[in-house]
Amino acid sequence: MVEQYNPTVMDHFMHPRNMGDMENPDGVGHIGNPQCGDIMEMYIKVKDNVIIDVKFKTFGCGAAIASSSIVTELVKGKTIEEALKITNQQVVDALGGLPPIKRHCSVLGEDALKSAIDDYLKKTTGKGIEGWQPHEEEEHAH
Amino acid sequence: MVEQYNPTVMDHFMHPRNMGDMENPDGVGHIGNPQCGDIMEMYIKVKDNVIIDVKFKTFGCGAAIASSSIVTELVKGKTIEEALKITNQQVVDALGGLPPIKRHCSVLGEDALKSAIDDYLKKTTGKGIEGWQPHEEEEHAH
Amino acid sequence: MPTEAKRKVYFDNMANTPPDHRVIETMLLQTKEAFGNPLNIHDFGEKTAEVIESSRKNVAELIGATPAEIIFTSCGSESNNFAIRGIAKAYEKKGKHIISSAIEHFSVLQVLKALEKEGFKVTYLPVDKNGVINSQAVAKAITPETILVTLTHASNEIGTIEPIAEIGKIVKDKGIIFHVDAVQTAGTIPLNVAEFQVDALTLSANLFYGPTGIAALYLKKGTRIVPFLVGGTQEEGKRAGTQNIPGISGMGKAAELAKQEMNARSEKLIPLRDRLLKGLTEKIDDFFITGHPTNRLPGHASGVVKYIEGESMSMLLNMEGIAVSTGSACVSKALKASHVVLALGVSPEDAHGSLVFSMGKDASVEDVDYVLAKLPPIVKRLREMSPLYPKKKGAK
Amino acid sequence: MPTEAKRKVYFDNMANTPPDHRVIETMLLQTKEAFGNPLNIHDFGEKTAEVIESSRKNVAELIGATPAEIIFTSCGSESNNFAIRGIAKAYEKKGKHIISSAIEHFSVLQVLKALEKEGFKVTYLPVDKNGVINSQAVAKAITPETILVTLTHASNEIGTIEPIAEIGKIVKDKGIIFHVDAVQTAGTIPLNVAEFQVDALTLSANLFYGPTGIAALYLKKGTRIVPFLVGGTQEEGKRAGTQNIPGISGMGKAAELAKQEMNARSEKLIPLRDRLLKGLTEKIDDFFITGHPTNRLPGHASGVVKYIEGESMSMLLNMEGIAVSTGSACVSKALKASHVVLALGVSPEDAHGSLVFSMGKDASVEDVDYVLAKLPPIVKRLREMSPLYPKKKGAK
Ligand SMILES: Cc1ncc(COP(=O)(O)O)c(C=O)c1O
Ligand SMILES: Cc1ncc(COP(=O)(O)O)c(C=O)c1O
Repeated sequence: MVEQYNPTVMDHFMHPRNMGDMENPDGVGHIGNPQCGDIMEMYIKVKDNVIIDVKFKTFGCGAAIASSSIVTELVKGKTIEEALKITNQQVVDALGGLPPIKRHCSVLGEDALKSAIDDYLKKTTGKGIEGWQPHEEEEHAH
Repeated sequence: MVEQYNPTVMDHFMHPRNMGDMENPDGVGHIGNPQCGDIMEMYIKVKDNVIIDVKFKTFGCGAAIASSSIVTELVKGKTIEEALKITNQQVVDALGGLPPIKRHCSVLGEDALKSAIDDYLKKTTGKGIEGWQPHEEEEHAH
Repeated sequence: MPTEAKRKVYFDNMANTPPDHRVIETMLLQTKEAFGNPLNIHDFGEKTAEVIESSRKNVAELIGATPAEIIFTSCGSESNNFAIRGIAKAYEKKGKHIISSAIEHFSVLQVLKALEKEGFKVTYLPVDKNGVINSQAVAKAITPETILVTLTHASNEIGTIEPIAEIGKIVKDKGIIFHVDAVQTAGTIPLNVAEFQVDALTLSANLFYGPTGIAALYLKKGTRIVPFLVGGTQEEGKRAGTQNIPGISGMGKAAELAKQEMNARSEKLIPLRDRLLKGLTEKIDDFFITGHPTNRLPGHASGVVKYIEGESMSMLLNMEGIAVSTGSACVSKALKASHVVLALGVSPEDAHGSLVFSMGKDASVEDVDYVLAKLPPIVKRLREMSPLYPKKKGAK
Repeated sequence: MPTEAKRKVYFDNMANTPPDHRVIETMLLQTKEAFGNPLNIHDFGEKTAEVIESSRKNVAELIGATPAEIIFTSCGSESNNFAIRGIAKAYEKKGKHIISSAIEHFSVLQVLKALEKEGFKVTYLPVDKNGVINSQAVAKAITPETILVTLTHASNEIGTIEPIAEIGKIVKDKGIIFHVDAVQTAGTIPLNVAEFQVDALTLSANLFYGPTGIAALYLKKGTRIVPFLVGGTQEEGKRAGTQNIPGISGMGKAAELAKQEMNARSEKLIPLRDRLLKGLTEKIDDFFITGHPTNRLPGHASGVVKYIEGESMSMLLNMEGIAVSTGSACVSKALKASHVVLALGVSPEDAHGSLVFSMGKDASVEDVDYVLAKLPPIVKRLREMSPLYPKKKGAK
């Protein structure tokens, strides 16, 4: 298993970026469930439609932690619209690849971000991301 | 397999006793069939109701050859009545044992002898061994 | 990316033990010398037959069986597949009910699942919070249709030693076939098939310092079984295929050594195990032991670190040179919380935080203390990251 | 009672080849080093995974496959059982007809027999007097119900090389799964799964100077199969059980060597084989060759010595230090005349006198000449004992 994680993944696992709590976040995302062994929380701070700060906390495997970490890097400084375009494939690519059975972690990363944006939109506009809902757990190949 | 043959069996296989043809035998036994891979022929010479000479020829495995050889030793000098009492178990015992899957060879040995005596009795008295017939091939665990 | 940690602590002996050097020497010698086919009629084959039979004798003696009752197979899974399917099929005219438990290895569970599809009924007995199967529950589960009871002697995941002798008596009184998966116990703790009244027993060399790729099924004389692997007449017609000479010779040597050294190994390992369990409990808050606190495999310490997940813990331990298992050794790729830990009544999120430390005969106090020094900061670090770790506690 | 013959000639390489010393060295090294469970998350497991995957690559390269298409098993019999049963079960909704031949190994025939009991129909194609399966007969036997064709590439008993590529083309055109038992050919003669258009192929290390106890099944990407051995997720979920590290490492090395040395080995063995066949025919009256006179395995010479029986010949040859097979290596305990030799149209009594001389890569002209010197007096001696030897000929 370890050998299946490339050095980028290992680096994000060992030195996760933007990990921790956030005081007064503008949006909070929460995704996953304990039965599946992965839970991600993502907090965003938004100013002028731009995500100026982001933090995460993750309960999960190495890939889950690395995926959360890279998502925070990908999203920082992006507008809401740009952030919404981030896909799990981009997460995988930014990590330089994930072992096949760990690809669902990148989906969780995408979903955690969208969940935070959804929360932010609901709080600010009263309406979440149009038509969005998190991927089904079944898809995650547990 | 080789190790399953004890030294007595090996000795009889390597140095079979009373092997060969016989001129004008008084009784000829023939048992086995080529499909099963074992054929024994036994020839006896009888004088005053005593088996004074015996020879065999065998197509078959090491145990078949050793069984034929030991039967000729067991029977030489015996009266017809004594010879008829020889059982396959005595053949096995005289050889000091045979591997389980080779025990049918001792049965062939007994049968070859009886077949020769049967032939002798038929020729001299017009009647073979009462109630005797060779064992079924099925029994021989082929 | 292998770690550069200077100390290496291999605490994953329930997944596989490193072969003893004496075992490897025996394998080397006999692989060179015994290459003739033992079914064929020549000295080369005889030599091989001798190696096989002397190894079979050693394996038989390890568990109090006769050599003719030992069938060599390729792994514990094959022995389990063979025993359960083969016995079920041989006795199905008598009935189609099988009793097993909730803490069996996948190689047992998957066969049972397949048999259920083929019309068998299986009762999976629960275990108590320490992982113990209740022998009275076995008695109660027996019906006139019951043909087979198949239970593990100890699960690799929790190490609890099950009351097999007690259960054996109950099962035998009813004339039912009793199969025991002793992969974790044979060669490790005393085990006698007559005393335990078992009819079939799975054992595997790789759990007692023998090589991988070789295991055995003990099958009591007279017990019927439908062969699993069919073809030639090897293993008295019960298991086809040219025999594994390196493996069989290694298993024979390992069995011999296990019999001689078993007590000494346990006497050394039990205090180490208890030191580790005590240390973990003291140094890590919200940690609890899984499996029985005392009646467990000599070198086996397992438990749950709450709020964090096993794979990330293993990875960080690996960075320190420490090898452990999380959940089932054989299926950690399945990413599922261990069904064995769940069977103890542990919640799914806690089950994801389970760790198994399994020490081998060469483990030392220093190894234990090294683990006890390295684990707490790892736990602290991962808890800081965990959204489940209660805020009030703060990062500890 | 091992013989004291000074010269030892091991001509039973179709039953088992002695492992090459370079194979044994690799096994020794990797058995010491690779003991971690490859499913677990630590460097010890990584090391093992590397050994397994590098060996898988070597095995794949030997037959022109990709590594992901190689599944390690414990013997040729297991691969055959797994392939035939697993493919039949995976495709049974498409149809229940299987095509095979009269000269298959018992590990193929027994599975087919079992499947027949479960409702499959099997066509056993005959062979010609040289043991060749007619590819047009395969074409004719195909029905809309046919899901699987399973044929040997060469029988251990007669050595004839079957026209697998020709048959592969016919079978593929019909979209039927094609399994080949290449135990006797993989690692011995060139073999490319793409060229031969096979979907599944059995190969075994112990026929190309690897150890016993390890074999593989090539399964073409996309081919469905129902697992045989169930449990953990090893071998991508296709074959459960902790992997055989000594065996896998040995098989990998043996495959590498076979690829490099195959041509040189054949170039040496073919003239030896032909010298032996010619010598036997010249020196022994009423001897005939079994199998194809020229299109046969490089080191394989087989034939029938009329009027006498194989076991007694082998025993006397063994006294001279010569090891050969009589009938099927794997079943000589069955005492039955070989079904393969019978399939050539040989009579049962003649079939009992069949011998197989199979030379290994280290065979020499001296070995061949030694056999040619020792066999004729043995034949003479046994014929003197045989009631079948025509009197008119007298003892020769
Ligand atoms: C053609 C063929 N197939 C299958 C096998 C079975 O191989 P194993 O005995 O390794 O299971 C053999 C063994 O000699 C064989 O010759
Ligand atoms: C209790 C138990 N049974 C069976 C097995 C399966 O053994 P193997 O992987 O050697 O097939 C294991 C393996 O860890 C085990 O722990």
